[in-house]
Amino acid sequence: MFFAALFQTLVGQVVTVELKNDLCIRGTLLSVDPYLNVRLADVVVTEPEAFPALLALRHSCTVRGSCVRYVHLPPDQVDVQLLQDATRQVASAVKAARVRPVGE
Amino acid sequence: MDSMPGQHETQRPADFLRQILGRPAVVKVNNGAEYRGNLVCLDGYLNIVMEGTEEFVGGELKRRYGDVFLRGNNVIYVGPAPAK
Amino acid sequence: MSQALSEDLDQRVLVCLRDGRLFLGYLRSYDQYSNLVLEDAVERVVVRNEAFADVPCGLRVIRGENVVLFGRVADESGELRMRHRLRQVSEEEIRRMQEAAAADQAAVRRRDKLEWPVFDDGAF
Amino acid sequence: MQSAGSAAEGASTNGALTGGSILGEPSDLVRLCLDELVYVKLRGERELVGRLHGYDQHLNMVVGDAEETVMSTEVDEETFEQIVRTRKRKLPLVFVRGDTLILISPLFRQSGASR
Amino acid sequence: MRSAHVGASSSGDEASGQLLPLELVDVAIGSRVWVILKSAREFRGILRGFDEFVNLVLEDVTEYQFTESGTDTRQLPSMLLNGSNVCVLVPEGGASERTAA
Repeated sequence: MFFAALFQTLVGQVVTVELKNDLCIRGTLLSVDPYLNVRLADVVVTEPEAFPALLALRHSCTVRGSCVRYVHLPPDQVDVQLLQDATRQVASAVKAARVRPVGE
Repeated sequence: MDSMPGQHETQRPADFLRQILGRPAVVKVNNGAEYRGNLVCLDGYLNIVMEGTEEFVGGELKRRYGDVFLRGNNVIYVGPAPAK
Repeated sequence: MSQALSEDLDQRVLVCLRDGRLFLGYLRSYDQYSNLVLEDAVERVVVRNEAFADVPCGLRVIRGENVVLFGRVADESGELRMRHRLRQVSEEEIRRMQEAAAADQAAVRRRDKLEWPVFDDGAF
Repeated sequence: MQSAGSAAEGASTNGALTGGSILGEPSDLVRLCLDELVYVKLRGERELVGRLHGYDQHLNMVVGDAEETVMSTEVDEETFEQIVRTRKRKLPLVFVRGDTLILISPLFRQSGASR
Repeated sequence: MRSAHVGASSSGDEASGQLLPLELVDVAIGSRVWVILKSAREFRGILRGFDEFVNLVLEDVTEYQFTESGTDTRQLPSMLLNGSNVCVLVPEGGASERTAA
């Protein structure tokens, strides 16, 4: 959820999605859902020699979130300070919501 | 009933974990690597934090960590470090 | 995933599965698990950087959890770029090429075994 | 007769157990790593060293100024020798999916580097 | 999520002669078990307890890892085995006395 919101702010930016099968796809981020499935436009397969059949892709491409290893983000488009603050907030909210831990 | 072997020694996972907390432990993970260190804390997903940890791959010391967080889904087992 | 899927409805899509297989077909239906229904589907069998063949398989239901990615291939230029690298062959031809490639890999594995003598029973 | 595995008892393992440390639960260590240099070990013989900018409960992460090391073993075509190859690359800002993570360790609290 | 009725006083089930899977595990407590994981790894030891995720507490454990070059074994005094990797659990003797009780 938290990272879905981050990706939401990057819609329209060019990102590179690296999959667990080593496939890399660069494209403009069109949308993202809570499972972190991502949809890219104007996709380019960065290693066409390894995956020539995917050259047929052009218009858009949807990648299943669970198959993603990395998403390379544009550094100038992400406020890392904001991201850290948000992470801290979410972490403490998650902790507060949890049932009282045992073993105390 | 009372003659049942080991009846009184029954131990649930939560009890077991509580018992080994704060002590030297060994954790084996999916890729075969083994981590030996002091068990600091853990949660229900078997996420584990250890301190003063040594990483062994194939019996060989590969790396040392001050503190380390191990993601629970990769944990095969956790137990007290065997006495030397 | 599913809100994006509606845009691809009735388009010719390329689907890449976790085991590396590729399917093309007209996306006729889907559900919340992104299970896909492809009409007039073909399996695109690719051998290395040499050739491909489209093996017709009619109507296909693809289980969502096995899908790595999919996208539209309506654009002709993409198809052309692919054909630039891979020549199209018949199903019989691609099966022969697959077997040859598999035999090659088996040879590599046998060489690996020489390096790693697995059997103590004098099999080698 | 007692039962070793009643659900009510078992559910208590979902809470955190702590050995008298400042860390209440494992994720507290990850929180301490925020804005710090971390070492991350991933599946597929991959390692990252970089600054942790964000994470969530799945251990999805965003790491900045990272260097990735990928180790692969190959067999030499001629000599059949096993060669361990390491490739390194810079990743300016990267989102890492949590399900590939094996471990994370803060470098500032690391007592000894790799040998 | 699994059923919460893990061997909790199985008197009703005994009447029907049925033994739920986790009751079998419950009955094996205190006796030696053979645990086969999804990967090429097995364990033998005395079962001390388990929870609803079939996380297992084992004692006096032998670990077997099957590799291309043979089987590696090692001994451990006790361990908690993560249930998510467990494939098969085989009670190895001693269990029959307990069912009779």
